[in-house]
Amino acid sequence: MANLTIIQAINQALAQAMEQDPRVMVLGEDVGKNGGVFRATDGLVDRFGEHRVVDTPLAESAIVGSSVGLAIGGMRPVAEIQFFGFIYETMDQIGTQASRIRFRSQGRYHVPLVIRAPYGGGVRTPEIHSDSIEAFFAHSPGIKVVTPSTPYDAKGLLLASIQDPDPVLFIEPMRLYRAFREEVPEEWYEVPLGKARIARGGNQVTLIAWGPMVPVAEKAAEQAAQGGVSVEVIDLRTLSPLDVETITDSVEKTGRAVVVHEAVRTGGLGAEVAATIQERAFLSLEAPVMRVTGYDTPFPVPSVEDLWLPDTGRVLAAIQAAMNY
Amino acid sequence: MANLTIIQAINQALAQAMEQDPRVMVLGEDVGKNGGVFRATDGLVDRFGEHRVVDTPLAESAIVGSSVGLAIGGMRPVAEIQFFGFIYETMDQIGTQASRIRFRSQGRYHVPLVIRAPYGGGVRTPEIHSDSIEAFFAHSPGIKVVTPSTPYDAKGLLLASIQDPDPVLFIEPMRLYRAFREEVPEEWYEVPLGKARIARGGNQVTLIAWGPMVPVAEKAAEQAAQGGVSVEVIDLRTLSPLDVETITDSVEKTGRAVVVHEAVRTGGLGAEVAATIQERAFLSLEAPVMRVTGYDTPFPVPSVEDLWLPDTGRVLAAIQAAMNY
Amino acid sequence: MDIAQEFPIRQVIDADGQLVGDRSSVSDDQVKDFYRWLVTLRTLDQRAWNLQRQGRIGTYPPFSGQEAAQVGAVAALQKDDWICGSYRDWAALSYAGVPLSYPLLNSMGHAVAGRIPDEINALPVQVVIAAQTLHAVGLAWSSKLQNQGRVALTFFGDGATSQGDFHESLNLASVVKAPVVFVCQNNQWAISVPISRQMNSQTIAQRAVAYNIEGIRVDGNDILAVYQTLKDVVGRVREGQGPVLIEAVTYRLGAHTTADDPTRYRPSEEEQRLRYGEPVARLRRYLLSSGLLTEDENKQVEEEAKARVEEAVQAAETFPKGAPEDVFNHVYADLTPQLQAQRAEFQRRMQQGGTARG
Amino acid sequence: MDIAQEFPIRQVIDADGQLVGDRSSVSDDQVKDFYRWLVTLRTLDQRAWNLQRQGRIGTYPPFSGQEAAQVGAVAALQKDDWICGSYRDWAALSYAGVPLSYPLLNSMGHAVAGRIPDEINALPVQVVIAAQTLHAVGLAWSSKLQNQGRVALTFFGDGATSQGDFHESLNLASVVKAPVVFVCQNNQWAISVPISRQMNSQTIAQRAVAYNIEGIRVDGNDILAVYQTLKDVVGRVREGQGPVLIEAVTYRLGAHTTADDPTRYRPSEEEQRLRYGEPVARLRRYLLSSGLLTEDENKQVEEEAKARVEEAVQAAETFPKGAPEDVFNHVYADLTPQLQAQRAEFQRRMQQGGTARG
Ligand SMILES: Cc1ncc(C[n+]2csc(CCOP(=O)(O)OP(=O)(O)O)c2C)c(N)n1
Ligand SMILES: Cc1ncc(C[n+]2csc(CCOP(=O)(O)OP(=O)(O)O)c2C)c(N)n1
Ligand SMILES: [Mg+2]
Ligand SMILES: [Mg+2]
Repeated sequence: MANLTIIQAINQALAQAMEQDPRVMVLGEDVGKNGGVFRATDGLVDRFGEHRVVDTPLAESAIVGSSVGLAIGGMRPVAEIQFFGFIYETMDQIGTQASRIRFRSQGRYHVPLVIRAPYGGGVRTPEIHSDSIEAFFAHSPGIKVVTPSTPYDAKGLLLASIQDPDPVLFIEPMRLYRAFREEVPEEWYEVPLGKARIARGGNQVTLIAWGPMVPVAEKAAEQAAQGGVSVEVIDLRTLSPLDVETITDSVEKTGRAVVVHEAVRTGGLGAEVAATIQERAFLSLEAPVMRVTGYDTPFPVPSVEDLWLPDTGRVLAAIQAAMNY
Repeated sequence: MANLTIIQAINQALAQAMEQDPRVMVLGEDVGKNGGVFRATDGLVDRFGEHRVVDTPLAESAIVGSSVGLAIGGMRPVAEIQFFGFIYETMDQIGTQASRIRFRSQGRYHVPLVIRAPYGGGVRTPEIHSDSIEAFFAHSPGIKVVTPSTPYDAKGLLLASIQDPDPVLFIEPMRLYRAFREEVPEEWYEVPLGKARIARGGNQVTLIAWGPMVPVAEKAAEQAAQGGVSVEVIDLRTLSPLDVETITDSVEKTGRAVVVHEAVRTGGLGAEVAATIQERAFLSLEAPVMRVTGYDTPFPVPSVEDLWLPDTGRVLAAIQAAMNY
Repeated sequence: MDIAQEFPIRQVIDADGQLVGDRSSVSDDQVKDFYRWLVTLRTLDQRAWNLQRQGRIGTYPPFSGQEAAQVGAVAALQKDDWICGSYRDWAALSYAGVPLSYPLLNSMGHAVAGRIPDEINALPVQVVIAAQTLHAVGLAWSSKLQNQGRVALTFFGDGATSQGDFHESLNLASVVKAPVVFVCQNNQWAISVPISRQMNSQTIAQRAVAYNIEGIRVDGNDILAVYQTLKDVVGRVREGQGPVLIEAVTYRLGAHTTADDPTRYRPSEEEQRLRYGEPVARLRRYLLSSGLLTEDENKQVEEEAKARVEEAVQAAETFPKGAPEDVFNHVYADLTPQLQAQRAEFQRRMQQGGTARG
Repeated sequence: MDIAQEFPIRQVIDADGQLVGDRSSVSDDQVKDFYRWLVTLRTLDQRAWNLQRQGRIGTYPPFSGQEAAQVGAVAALQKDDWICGSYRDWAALSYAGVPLSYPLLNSMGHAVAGRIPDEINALPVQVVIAAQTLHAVGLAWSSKLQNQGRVALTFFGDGATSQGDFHESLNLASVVKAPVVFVCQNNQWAISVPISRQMNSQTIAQRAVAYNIEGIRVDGNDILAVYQTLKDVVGRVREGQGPVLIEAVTYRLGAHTTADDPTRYRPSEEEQRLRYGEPVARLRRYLLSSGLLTEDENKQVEEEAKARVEEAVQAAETFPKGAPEDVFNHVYADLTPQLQAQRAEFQRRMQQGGTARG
């Protein structure tokens, strides 16, 4: 066991997957010698060679589109999109191709492809780089969406994603890449897709978060506890398919729910979570499901981003509102 | 006043807009001599010439991207995407460009661009052509999303969209193009963006629909009335920004809500509507907000589509479920 | 640079059916086999058109005029090479071994038409213009990485060359030296848009210059030119020379699809003029004038073609409808909990006869 | 086709500062003015790098090495022509009249940096690779439709040429004969990816062949070559000859951005070798050796540059912070009800001092 950051855990997972399975390859912009702009692929080209760790031309649609062919042809591509905000370029190859090949071919072909991308704010990037558009993909049948919030999950979820026979969008919270360390087993392990994690137990309010918002949620829960409110924190881990059972069980217990995400509010995945909760646990609800989210504006310039992003203060206020409803 | 279909009303609106304002131009694939594959632009090239009615190369990103430049440069482009399912190709130029130029330039530039596209099922199209992915754009700040369900609204909303100083995605229910006729005034009029329409009054259940689902909702309401249940039908007309006030007012009165859409269920706009209703009208709700939607699969082949799409039977079942909750 | 000179159109048999090139690498039997295929496919295509007009199938995209380009190219492949085509490439798939009933099943809205039989390495037909060209690059690349010696051949139209994906494909293929053969069927129209409006260049082949790859123009209505050119190219691509761009100059003899009305946008004079050199008539002229085929044999070919097509129509029309709930089964390898619940609800509806649409 | 011969690199002043071409259309004063600009911009760029290292600004993308390509191109434009560049094109914008403080404000995260002053027809810097090339096509087209006589010039990198949007831009521009000048700054790297991996072609200029437009290679470190070439090209484009693709061959002297470490991926030997011919040193050699500038005058130029840059730093660092609630104001022309409510909530939070992040 070593004490690893998320980025190190991802790097280790990639290396192990490539070691174990010669079909696994990594491709994307600057993933080779440079090791990725965040160093997720650091050292891989030296270990596995230029044919398995490929610096592609600067063309995201080509990265995903050729990966679809690679995957059908028997490889297990792990494609990197340098920042999630550039995935707009690949919406067609993801939305109409990668995610529909199994369906279109009635099961003759499938696309075991992982698309990795860093996302979220807090890092003072230029425009577009910090976008959180996971909701697009959660609304796209045929692809799974996964996001870790801890080093342990990062490795285990990434290995499970690479093993998955279907396309997985694996989005990585940029601001947590090096935020903290955690014991991560050396050996291969998988954290199953489709299962949320109870990050903290509690029984008065259910707080649902993912990726970069999990630490914010945990901190808010901590502070709420000091104020005498017991908050359960659910880290979704897989955004599609949603683990409705874990969410529902919790809300049936607590009777209150708050969803937190960085993405803009309208049409964000928080809406789906709220809609589902009120469908499944209507009679348990003491208050409406609250949403604490980015505002309905483009992600702002660095001088404003801290004020724009959900923070513990806003989450606490929502917890209070749910309690006082 | 003439008795027009939706497609005729759209054609008339385009012609009037071009007549009134020399900056208005139409561009897209096959919009010229062919008059568009649905004839929305029929006759326009003869009246306004090849410089204002432009058959573009087969490249959707170029259609939208160049339209952004045209709009900034003083034109008022109305771009056609031949089928909504091909808009995936333009997600970057819409999501990071058209919709953010005003924001990026802090108001120096703006993009008065209308993007028209036919959408929805019921027409036995090949794969992709029938996709309903309005939720992507409702989750994208900086662009408005509009969809008519009647000839009158088609003309009035399209003229309002062309007048709007910001980008508007105007999606047209394919299966209603020629489904029925309605009196449409010859003269210029606008149906304001952002305002829903009460398509039918009622006081026990609120049914929220848009575009192709409005007639289905109306028919279900009709049948429910025969069974003694009074249903109010709201035609959203503008999907972004949502007319939350009209929705909330209705649900506060009825206490029950059912949202209907063709798009796949998870992450559809129905989730946002449901999330909003339970936030705004929690104490009025007698039952959870129900959703009647496409299933979480790609839009199926023609032999299955009628079974896959929401129909009056499914809507009625949801109305009953809400009543019996 | 003189484009016409750099990219001449290769021809073996001209529009009049005269041998104007070398056909020494193609046996008489092979030529006749090609002819039988072209006649069969043309018969199928016309039958499909009529079936649509009778309301027995849905929208159908005819390939008449493009049989030589499709068959000639596929004939140059080996059995396990990859084929990645679009909605109009059913002639290619049929020649590769997909049952003739599949194009009909496709237009009847049967999901099975997407399930290419296991022994054929072809992707389902592609609807999104140019998207398949990137899949071909990936497939070819995967063959290279796994030393499989397979080539990927992708078909696309003249309109497709305007798409960003086309450009990204050629560039990536050139950079990674993927064994891809890009075959553009320049049928001169993209629905109503003529090639002169699609691009401002004389040829599609010249786009190869941008990527430093070989670009070749061939008469796409001349199956021997297509076949011989492709045979040579596929061999070199397989040996590792990198991708090649072929422009097969042909003509869409009819409408874009059964939903299209070309009289709205193109002169019938053009159709008349270009029909003369179409692949089936041309090959027939050659075979008859060279004595390789008698009029009687020709009749027999036509009869056989009709019979095969009739069988295909029968097969399509008696093909069992897929279970509607199959729609849930190929979204992922396993049903998600959501899909499981939705399928159950769907099945309940079906059992309750919930098929009526209102 | 001999690419090297078809697309020679145009040069007026070589790396040693020797006049090797014709500069008759550029006055001595103009050359010296160029030099003052290059020195000022180089000074600014280096200062920005240091400010970032001191934590006074955020991530910054240096343009050192590319000043000649940017300034030379903009100098060939008329006042109301359009400029559409990317994150690295602050030298171009500065020369066009944007205050020198703007690139700093941009890296300090001030929204104002996107608001190009009204008298300059330039788009805000573009982050999405190649997206601006389509905007340039649209702007040029709009100029043509409105008979404004304006040209649009768009800058982009070698990496950008791999994007689908680049291809779609050139094709569309060629088809509609839009008055666009496409200026690729081939600085030989796209972050860590060398041009040899970005494409398998010798030049970027040869891509023009695909679109049947003019393609020109010019020494991008030679401001006189860039300026004279562009002057000629912009004139012809304005007169209606259609778009032109320029490849300005240059070199990114430093890191991709302040967040990048080029020692990970490129040999310092290369940097050493290519540094010699960089635009500022080269022009200085020419001016000194030709007697157009004395060492004393040069000192003065450098002092003036420092002073101007110092002013810019001051201006940036004293620039009033925008009101945070401005974030709501430029999403649409008018606030939607949602944004109105959200802004009100935001303002309440701000008033309650809700600025702490947890
Ligand atoms: C991305 C995309 N845009 C638009 C369409 C609609 N469409 C279908 S076929 C076609 C024309 C294609 O022309 P071409 O590439 O020349 O192929 P052809 O039909 O001539 O075989 C268009 C515009 C589509 N299917 N996909
Ligand atoms: C669509 C998109 N993909 C990826 C990136 C990340 N990125 C920023 S700069 C860059 C390299 C650009 O290279 P080039 O076009 O040569 O321009 P240069 O940086 O050399 O000026 C990359 C990959 C981006 N900004 N946009
Ligand atoms: Mg065509
Ligand atoms: Mg570069």
